[in-house]
Amino acid sequence: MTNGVAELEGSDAIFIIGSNTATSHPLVATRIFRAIENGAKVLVADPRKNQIAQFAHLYVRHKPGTDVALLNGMMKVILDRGLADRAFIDANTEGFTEFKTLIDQVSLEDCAAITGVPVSQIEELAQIYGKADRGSIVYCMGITQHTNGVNNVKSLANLAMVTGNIGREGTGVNPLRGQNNVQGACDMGGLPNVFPGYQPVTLGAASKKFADAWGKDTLPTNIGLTIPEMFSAIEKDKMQGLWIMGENPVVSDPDADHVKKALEDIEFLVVQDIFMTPTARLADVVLPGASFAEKDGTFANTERRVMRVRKAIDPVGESKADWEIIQEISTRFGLSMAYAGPSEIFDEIARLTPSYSGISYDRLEGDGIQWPCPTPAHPGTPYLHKDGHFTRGKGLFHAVEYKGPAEVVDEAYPFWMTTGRVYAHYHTGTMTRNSAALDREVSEGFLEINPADAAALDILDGQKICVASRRGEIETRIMITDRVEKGVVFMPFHFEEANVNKLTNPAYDPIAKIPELKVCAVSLTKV
Amino acid sequence: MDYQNILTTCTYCGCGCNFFLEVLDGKLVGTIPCKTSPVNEGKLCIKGWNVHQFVQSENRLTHPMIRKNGVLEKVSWDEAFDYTASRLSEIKAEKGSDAIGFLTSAKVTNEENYLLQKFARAGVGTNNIDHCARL
Amino acid sequence: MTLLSQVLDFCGVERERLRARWVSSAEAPEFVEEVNSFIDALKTLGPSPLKAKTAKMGVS
Amino acid sequence: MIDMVKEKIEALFKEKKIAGFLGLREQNGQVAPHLFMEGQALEGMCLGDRKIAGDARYPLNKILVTLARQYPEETFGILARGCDERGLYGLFRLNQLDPDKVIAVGIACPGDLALACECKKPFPEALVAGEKIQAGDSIKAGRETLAAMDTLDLDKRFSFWKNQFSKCVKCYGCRDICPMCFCRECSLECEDLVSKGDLPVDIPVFHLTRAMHMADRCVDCGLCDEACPADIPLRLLYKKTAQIMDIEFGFTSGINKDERSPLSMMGPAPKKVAK
Repeated sequence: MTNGVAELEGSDAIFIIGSNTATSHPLVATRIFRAIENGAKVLVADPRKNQIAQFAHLYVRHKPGTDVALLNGMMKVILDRGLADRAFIDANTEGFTEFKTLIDQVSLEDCAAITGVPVSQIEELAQIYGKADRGSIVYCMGITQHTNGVNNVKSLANLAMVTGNIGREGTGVNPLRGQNNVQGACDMGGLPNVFPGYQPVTLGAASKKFADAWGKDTLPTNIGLTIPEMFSAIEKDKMQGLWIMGENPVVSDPDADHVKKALEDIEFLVVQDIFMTPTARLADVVLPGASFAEKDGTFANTERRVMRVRKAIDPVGESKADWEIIQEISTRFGLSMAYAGPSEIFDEIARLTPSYSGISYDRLEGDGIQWPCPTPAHPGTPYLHKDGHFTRGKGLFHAVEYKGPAEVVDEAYPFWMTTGRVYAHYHTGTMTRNSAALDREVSEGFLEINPADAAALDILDGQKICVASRRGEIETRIMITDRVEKGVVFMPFHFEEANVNKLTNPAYDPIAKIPELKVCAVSLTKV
Repeated sequence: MDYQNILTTCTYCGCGCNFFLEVLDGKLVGTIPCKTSPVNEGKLCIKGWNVHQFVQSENRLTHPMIRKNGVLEKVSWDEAFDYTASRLSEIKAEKGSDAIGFLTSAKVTNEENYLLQKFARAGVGTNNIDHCARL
Repeated sequence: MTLLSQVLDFCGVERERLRARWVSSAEAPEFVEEVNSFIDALKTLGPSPLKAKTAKMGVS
Repeated sequence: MIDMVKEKIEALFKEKKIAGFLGLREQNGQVAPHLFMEGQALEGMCLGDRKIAGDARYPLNKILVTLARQYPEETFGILARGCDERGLYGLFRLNQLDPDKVIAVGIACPGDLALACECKKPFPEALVAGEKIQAGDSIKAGRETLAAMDTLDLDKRFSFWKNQFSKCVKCYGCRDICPMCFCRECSLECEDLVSKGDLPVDIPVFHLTRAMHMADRCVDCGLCDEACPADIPLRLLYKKTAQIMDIEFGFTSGINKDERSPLSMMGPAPKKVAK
């Protein structure tokens, strides 16, 4: 997030798109509910009418995968009606002319036809967000998990920049990170193209700095493979060894049958986890890690706040903290590691990562610190891009044209399928389904379907149905609700026995390599 | 009699709520939201309130295992460490560094993510490291 | 009863929508009469405002 | 104030009257519930007033129930404000704690906190530190809040609560933080009463089931209000329930040590007690 979560309370307009905030980020929803109490106007755009949409000043239901069309329509209205912040654009951005040329060619009627949102509603969205003094954008995987995910995000950045809604308290472009430490895993260089602190592996200076620190002559400078690329490499017999730590791609990744096959085929698979997940069942070596309650360390949350994790109990059985496991294997492999504990590792991180340099365990007592925090005296940074100073210098507008999703409905697969979470479960359910209270609350998967579609298929609430896509088929119970509109169905992805990721489309965004989990075409048959 | 409250950060979503894990005689018995946390101000969701439950589940993995004759068998840590290190060394020697890949995790700590990418880059010599940021 | 009817009223639900009466299993006519009179009372009140909520989050 | 509290606790330890003292302390830069044991210094002990009075209160009574279940023979000391002591009386009545095994070390709340809480009795009987503030103003404030709600039309009240309940994210935090909730089986988890598995919750069944269940228990400590991620004014709802209990049955939970609940008595309702 460019801004802090608590700042939302002071926003006067909040545009939520592709986020079921009350379910997936309940403690962010707290701030949004408060903003509403404080008089903020909340705008929600989502194919599914989620809980927070009930409280929205305006809720629009756009068709899955049509975000860019909706956003371009809004920006057309903003430019045409003089709601753009020209002073901000002139002082702090570049690329505006090309962007404007594209937006000028956009027709609101086309946007309405593509998105299914009437022109008047696109206008109202634009008016409210465009006129806001402190407008905040909140989004989640509903924006990113598309073949044009990067374009969706760029469009949101355009929207914030064109109205000058960035670099001040209560504004910003705010992705809600789905996992507790997805921010940290990225910060720490758990990506194929960057070292910790987003220092590119291709950059000579960065490579030298890390090589020196790690006692190596050189480090690889070619960009590595992303997850989907690794699965392809395994298939083509270009990858023989894979070490998976704390992930469950057999359930979480699109086209699950395909993933499973790759992991069955690979020569050597190491899985380090806390439960015997469907992925671990395929491993050649299973390493029992410790849960968050059994070790020390740090997590970075969605607002870049680095916070301590503290050991409450000893690891269960013979399990070990993951850092100890890595250290042992690395040493035996030939790269000696002898850290006394996580705080020593953190000190090394701080030395090599500019945005973390001022942070130490001592300073993390209390409220934690929001990076960037360059020096030990620096208080941390609640919001980024202050006064329009962007990381790259000037904020760059991207002219983004609308492109449809990779797979569209047709006669054989006539329903749009979209996916998400339920309030009582988390991701692949590895942890939550081992929690009695949560399992009691929601114990099996389901498919949400509009009453009209259910009537047409002659099925009743709670009945079983077969759901098929071009990649696989599953059976699940249906829940009849008008949260989803006619022609659209929704499934949560926590349940391996009705794993919706057997159906989802692995087609991915060309830049971010993020799969299109939020849109695919399916057929429904009564069983 | 030993009763402790350990301040920590939630392992579920990206909100990063702070709470105390209640430990009575070495067992987790409850979760209490931290009232003075700037993130959650003494509030939690249903997952947070029950986060202590999965930790001591009987389904937890408690022993390292190696697949022998097609079946996963319990082994000692020494055997698991040596076997993993030597198999990775063999693959690197035969097929090169880029024949090995790593999936690190949005669920483990910063320190652990840092170590695994350090091992991938400086130990094995590959940038094939990624995690589920996209999922 | 005393409590619940007042709490319902506080939350905006007419107290007439709640009724409890002790009827012996031997008193079928009293039971029928009570149910009929409750039905009549409810018909006069019209549909409950809660009814709209029972449909799962209707788009209205 | 804290020195008087510490002195009292040290004396209790010295006289071997308690096995441990359940209070609060500064820990890792936050305020945490803590069981102080004999021989350990009371260093870091605090009273839960961080930025403003009472902003770091915890359900110590609930923790005490957990400890007492594990160590039924031991006696514990516990930090108690007025509301906490009312809770202890309630838990004695409901056989969750043995009055002979609990020694409250009481602190009085300051006037601003009492007023903000609309507290009925902002000091405990077992007062060790702090000044007794009479509850007149805060009780009046509570009555006014309820009266303001009562003057609204029926449909206004309905839409107010419907709107509030619709925000519920079903965390069960109101129950989980509640020092008076100790049942091993909870009616909120009974599918015959409350439907499960979906948001928003069953309206108003979820919240009213709890309100009814708490009618003779709630001691108006307000921890539920503070724990609600949706800022639902739960305390207001329970305050109303308590008012009905007072007007109809002359009962106020936790005010008298030897109280009996009218809801657990057989026979006709007791006569209203003139106040």
